[in-house]
Amino acid sequence: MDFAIEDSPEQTEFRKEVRAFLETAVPPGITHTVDAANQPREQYELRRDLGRKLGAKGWLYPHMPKEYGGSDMSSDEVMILNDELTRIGLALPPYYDSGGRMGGPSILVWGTEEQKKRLLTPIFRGEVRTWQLLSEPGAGSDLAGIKTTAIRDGDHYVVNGQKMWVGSAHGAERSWMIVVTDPKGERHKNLSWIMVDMSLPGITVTPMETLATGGEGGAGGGCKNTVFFDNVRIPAENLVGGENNGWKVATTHLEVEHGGTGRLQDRRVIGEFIDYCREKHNGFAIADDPDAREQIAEMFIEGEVMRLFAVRNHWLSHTNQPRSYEGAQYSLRRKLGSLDISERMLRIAGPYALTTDERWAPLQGAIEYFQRDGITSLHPGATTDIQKVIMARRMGTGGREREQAGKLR
Amino acid sequence: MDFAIEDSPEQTEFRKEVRAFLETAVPPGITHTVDAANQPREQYELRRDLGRKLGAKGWLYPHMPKEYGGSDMSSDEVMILNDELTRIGLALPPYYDSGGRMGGPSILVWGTEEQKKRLLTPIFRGEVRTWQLLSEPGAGSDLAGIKTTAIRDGDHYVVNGQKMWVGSAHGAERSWMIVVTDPKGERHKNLSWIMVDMSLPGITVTPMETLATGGEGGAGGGCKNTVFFDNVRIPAENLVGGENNGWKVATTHLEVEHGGTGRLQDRRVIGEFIDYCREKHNGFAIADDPDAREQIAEMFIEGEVMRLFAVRNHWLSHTNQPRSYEGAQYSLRRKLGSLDISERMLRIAGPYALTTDERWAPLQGAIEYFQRDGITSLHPGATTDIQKVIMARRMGTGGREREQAGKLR
Amino acid sequence: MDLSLNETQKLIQDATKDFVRGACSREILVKLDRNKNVDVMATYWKQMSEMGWTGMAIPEQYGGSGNSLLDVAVLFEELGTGPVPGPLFSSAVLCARILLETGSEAQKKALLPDIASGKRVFALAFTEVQYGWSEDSIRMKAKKEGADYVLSGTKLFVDDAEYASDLLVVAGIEGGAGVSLFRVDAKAKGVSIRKLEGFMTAKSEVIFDNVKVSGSDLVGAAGGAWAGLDKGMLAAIPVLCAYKVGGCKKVFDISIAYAGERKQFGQVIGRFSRVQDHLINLVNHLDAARWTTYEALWKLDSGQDAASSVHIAKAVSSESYLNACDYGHEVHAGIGVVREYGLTLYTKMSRSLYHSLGAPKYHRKRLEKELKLVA
Amino acid sequence: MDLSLNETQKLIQDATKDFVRGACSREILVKLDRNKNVDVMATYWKQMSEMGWTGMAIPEQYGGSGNSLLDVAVLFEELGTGPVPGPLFSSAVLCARILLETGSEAQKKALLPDIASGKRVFALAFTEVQYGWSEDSIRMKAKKEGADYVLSGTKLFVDDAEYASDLLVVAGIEGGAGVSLFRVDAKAKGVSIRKLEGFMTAKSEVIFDNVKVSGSDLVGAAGGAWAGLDKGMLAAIPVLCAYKVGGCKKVFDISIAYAGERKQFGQVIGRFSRVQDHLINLVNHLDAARWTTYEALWKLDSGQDAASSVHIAKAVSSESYLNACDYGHEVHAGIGVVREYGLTLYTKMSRSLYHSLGAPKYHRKRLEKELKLVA
Repeated sequence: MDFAIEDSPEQTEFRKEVRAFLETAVPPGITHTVDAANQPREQYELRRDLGRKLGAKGWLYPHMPKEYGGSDMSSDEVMILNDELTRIGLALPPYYDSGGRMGGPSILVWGTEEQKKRLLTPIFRGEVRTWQLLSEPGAGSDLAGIKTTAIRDGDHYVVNGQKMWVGSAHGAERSWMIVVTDPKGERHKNLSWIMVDMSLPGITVTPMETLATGGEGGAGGGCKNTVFFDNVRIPAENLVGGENNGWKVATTHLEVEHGGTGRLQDRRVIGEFIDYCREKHNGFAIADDPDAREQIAEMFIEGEVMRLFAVRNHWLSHTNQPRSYEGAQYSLRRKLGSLDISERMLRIAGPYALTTDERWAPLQGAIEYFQRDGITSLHPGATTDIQKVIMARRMGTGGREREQAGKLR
Repeated sequence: MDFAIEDSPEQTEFRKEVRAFLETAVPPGITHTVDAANQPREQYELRRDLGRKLGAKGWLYPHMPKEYGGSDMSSDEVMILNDELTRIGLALPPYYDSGGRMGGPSILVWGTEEQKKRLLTPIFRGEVRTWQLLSEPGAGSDLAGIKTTAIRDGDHYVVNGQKMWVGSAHGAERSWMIVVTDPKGERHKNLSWIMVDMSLPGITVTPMETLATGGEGGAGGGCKNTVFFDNVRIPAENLVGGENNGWKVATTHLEVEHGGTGRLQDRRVIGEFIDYCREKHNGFAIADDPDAREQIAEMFIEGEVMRLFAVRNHWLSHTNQPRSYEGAQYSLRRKLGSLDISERMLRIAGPYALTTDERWAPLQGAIEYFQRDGITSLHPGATTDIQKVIMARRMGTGGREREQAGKLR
Repeated sequence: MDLSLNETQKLIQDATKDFVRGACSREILVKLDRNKNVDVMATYWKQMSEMGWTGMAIPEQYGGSGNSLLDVAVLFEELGTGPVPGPLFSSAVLCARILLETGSEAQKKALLPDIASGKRVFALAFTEVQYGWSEDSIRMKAKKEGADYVLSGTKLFVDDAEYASDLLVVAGIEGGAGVSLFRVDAKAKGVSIRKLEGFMTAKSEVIFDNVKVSGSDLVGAAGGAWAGLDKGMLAAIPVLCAYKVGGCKKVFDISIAYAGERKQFGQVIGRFSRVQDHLINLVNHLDAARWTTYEALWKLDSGQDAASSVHIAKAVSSESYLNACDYGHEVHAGIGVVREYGLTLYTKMSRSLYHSLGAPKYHRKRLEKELKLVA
Repeated sequence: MDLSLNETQKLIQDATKDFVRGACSREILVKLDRNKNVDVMATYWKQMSEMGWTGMAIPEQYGGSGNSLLDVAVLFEELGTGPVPGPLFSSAVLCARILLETGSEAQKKALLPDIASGKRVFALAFTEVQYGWSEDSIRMKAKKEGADYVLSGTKLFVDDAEYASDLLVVAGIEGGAGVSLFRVDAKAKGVSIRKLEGFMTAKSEVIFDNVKVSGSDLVGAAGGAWAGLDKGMLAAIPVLCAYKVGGCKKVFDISIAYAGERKQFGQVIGRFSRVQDHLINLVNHLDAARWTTYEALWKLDSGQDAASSVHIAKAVSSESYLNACDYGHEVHAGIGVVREYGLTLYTKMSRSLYHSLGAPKYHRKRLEKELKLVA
């Protein structure tokens, strides 16, 4: 057994290469806000700029196939790349790109060769940024209950309806979406998966005002939007996986969203908070209080369990091990564990945990943001209840066959 | 609002009367074992003796109607009686008598006048002790799924089948049971409720060996038994509530079992344990350790919440307030709260909590017994899951009407 | 034993329900929450005073109506369903009860009628940079200068100071032991009050820069205020707990209603066991907070030793409100975090009140003493 | 990164599985549990020694097979599925590792081969009446008499002492600081070992009444044993954790199986969300215990600073095993508490091991130090 992200000589070389590249590629001026929603436009643009450079090298989606803009990179190398980005406070991709991160793998499974080339390459190369358009006012956990229609009209589909909880600030060039292509069809057999150019006429994007701002991580994530479609005409060639076969594509897509791949370096805020508790601020250190210390230790342990679940999932998915309940288990833990950790921080730091005040807020308000984010993160990418539904099915409860997770690349 | 069990002048008089009565009525030699299952025969007989004396005075089931052997006593007076018994480590009734405590109220609702007189009076007067026979190997939570049959044959029913989880040690004179009277009938409409004389031929009682010993409290409770019926002939006049109407009787019965009435003075072990922690034993006091103290305070709080739920239910049921989810809520809390408290005791007292050793066990092994009892008590009188089912129904979740609890006297 | 409300209390409950339904609809409260420029005082204060709420916890001889704490708690439980913001608790309950316990007859006569009429609004400036609610958390020291005192230092996370006309400041006196209480004009020279922003309501930084306080504004004995201060806080705490109970109750009501309307997978979500379990957890927290709170109130009103019960009530209700909101969010998922919907008002309040007048940890430590686990 | 077992480990796993299936069927273990007169040693020890398990954690030069800790943990995870009782851990892992860290070359040569062959069975006599696992919980003092020592006092809740031929006794020396280690013959004059009854396995009271110990049986430096003792314990702990992981795993397997067979309301209970949620909680505890344990083992085997990980593994696995059993009981309801069924074997073991080698609280305090929260 080897938990190490330990570099072989080749990997040491690769790490050097990454570090050297990042030194020149990361645009000067990138700073970090604690509150992803408030990330200003110019910061977003700087990240996009870095994304394009990474994409040009095949490093934006490095584990994806070379032919579509990736690098066929091994999981150990991907980890090095991630590691080096984390070191400078960035992630891969360095901006919110749900359509690429989650839609990418599904299209890889379901797209035609032509579609993969045409649709995936610009995403993987960082040329376009994509959103995923799934939830609607009446369809959250029950995604198959969506109402937005896409009716064939010649070589186009005409789309009408409303999507919500669509990330993030500063817009996207394209979006993956799930639509009803057969309004009279049977449930699960009436849906299709399609890519839409967000500049098309008839699309209106309206920001939602929420407690926090997304909780999906990634720079530039944040505000959620409602997206309205009014007779939007989408070329039929953008439909992926066959008409009325959208549920199957969605299943692959949701596998990624439901935590199947494991995110390493999650929740940096835990370590930063512990550092903060250790240091003297305003004349005292939180960790001087023995009660606080015990709670910090408990909080740290919860963070470690979350991290280890992520490490395991990362290993499972990047080495093509059979997976079952582990993706949903990690999502569930991340959601409830983060809320729990945020509340422990409140108990440890007192009202300091609640303020954004310039003079008094720990970590420039990052703890306050985490208080809100812990709640807001409970629902995106499926609620805790849905994670449990998936876990139960995958574990084979009730005498069922143990269900395997959807195959991903 | 008044939480007091405070005596009015009349009540002070009554308390004196009770105390004076108990001074002469309680047979000398009553002692307490920490482990109800190990209560020796002679202790049980002493309690039965006291029960007969209480019954003769109408004080064994004091809130029951005078005409059937009770005293029509007000809830405040019942509380005084209970209080005085608790003071000497006894409860009302002073032995395990599930058929009286739970069956009694149901028969009061469903029995004919003749049946109430004939069946209830000897119970309420302490002349007979009764069990309840509900669960079967294939029917626990799903009581309606029982298989024991009672087939009419002239003026008798002939009973065949097997009941389990039947309390306690030292036998019972009679039992209430639920049986299938229409084996081909529709679910819930094929059952009847009947009283059986336990001395009838064809009845075999076999003790079960469990982790603890019942967890239903009351002196003499303890071991559970399996009861087998082999062509047992029961007079038809003992069927209560009408043939194939047993589910309705059961519903009333279960209302009591599911915590509807609130048990005061539950879990004396909490207070005794705290006393123990405060005192020096073997040269040190557990409460000297600040970590132990904090956990004791937390444990005490959990105990207080349990107690307050019981107080509320006692008030609701004894003043005929409308009740809905409260009975099941209390049962759920008592089950999970007791398990939680037992585990806190383990954390606080270390391995001391696990031993029955004469030299080292706290409270003569009562804590060790509670460790096992906390687990064993999870299932009797409906599992925690079933308590949640009842709560949800009663709270009116899912847009249902809020359901009221079954009417009891 | 009788756990029901009496007729007076039912009337108070109905009047408050009407007030909350009318003046404090969800729409208005959401607007107050989102718009930093709306003045809570202008919106409610006059009406609250006119309804006599500012005087309920004050005896008749000092211009109040001398209600029981339970009466006051019934009012606050309903206000908590809003949750209606503002300094009513800080001024008319907390500071009024502290003044009652600590003030001289002259001070009570001078100050309490003004609190009862709503003319003065008091806030308690207790907590400091090293946040805490025990006597030894007070590090600020006043300097005696002739018959006067001079206050310097920072009070932090002071609840409702932004609304205050008067501050009740807890501080030691240089060279002496114990803590003292000072009444300070909120507009006095050297006092600066700055509301702090964040996921909380009405907490301020209050800086005292050489603030001169007349000797006649020393409340209670120099260095000897703790006993009365603590007694006043212990009396007020369960009223604050009742406000939290009201919050839990409303979150429960909203959540039950939503679970009965929202459909997914062809049925209302309240039919799903997991959603039911969130509601069950929620009501369990609500009831735990409710009954621990009301037992403490009953003990206080009936003159019994209530300390243990008060500590339990505060420890339980702080955790319960936090958790009740969490379960409310589990039931609601997405819509629950949309500010317009209103659920987050309670979430914010539950966090904001968690530490006010002592976090659960503090009250459990006090309980340890009451249980004689420690000397 | 590779979280799979290697070929050796898979072989160990398979062999142990076979052993547990054969020699340690549920029926046999239930009989052992219920019948106080059955001798665990007679039942298993020979077989365990023959399979080389008594020597796995001991280097080759001392007669063992020098396996990695992970190899040993794989064995213990499978033994935990039994749960197979006996002193294998105490003797061949815990005491062996302590001797390795503290003993002189002569002592290691004299003792370790006997442990490896199964001839000697060691138990660690550490805890006393004021139960605890830190250095300062040791109050027992040896008296120096010439070249010898004399031991008097009580060790309490000593795991596996009833099976021991040799005791490793932790005590101070009168007039000196620190703790020392003494090897004491379990049958020596003045030693009395009494098994304690209750809801626990194999814990004894060990009384030393003027027991004479030769100076050559002082293990490590007088007063200087703590560092090596602690290092040995830290290495052994994750192996015990793996045993608990095995327990959690089996409780999960039994519970999943039961939920797939038991029918109520016309369907198997595993279809009910609430039963599923117990299983989900159970597997979450299992996996938390598993991965914290295996990371600690990996750090130890690869020579990294493993202290934090060991503390976390012990804290997590102790709680997890306790809770896993609770959820197992929730799934099983009645049948789960029938002794014959076997679930209670794990429940008892989970309680019994909760405090052994330090309860979660102790390890969290140690973790505080590792996190540099405290000096």
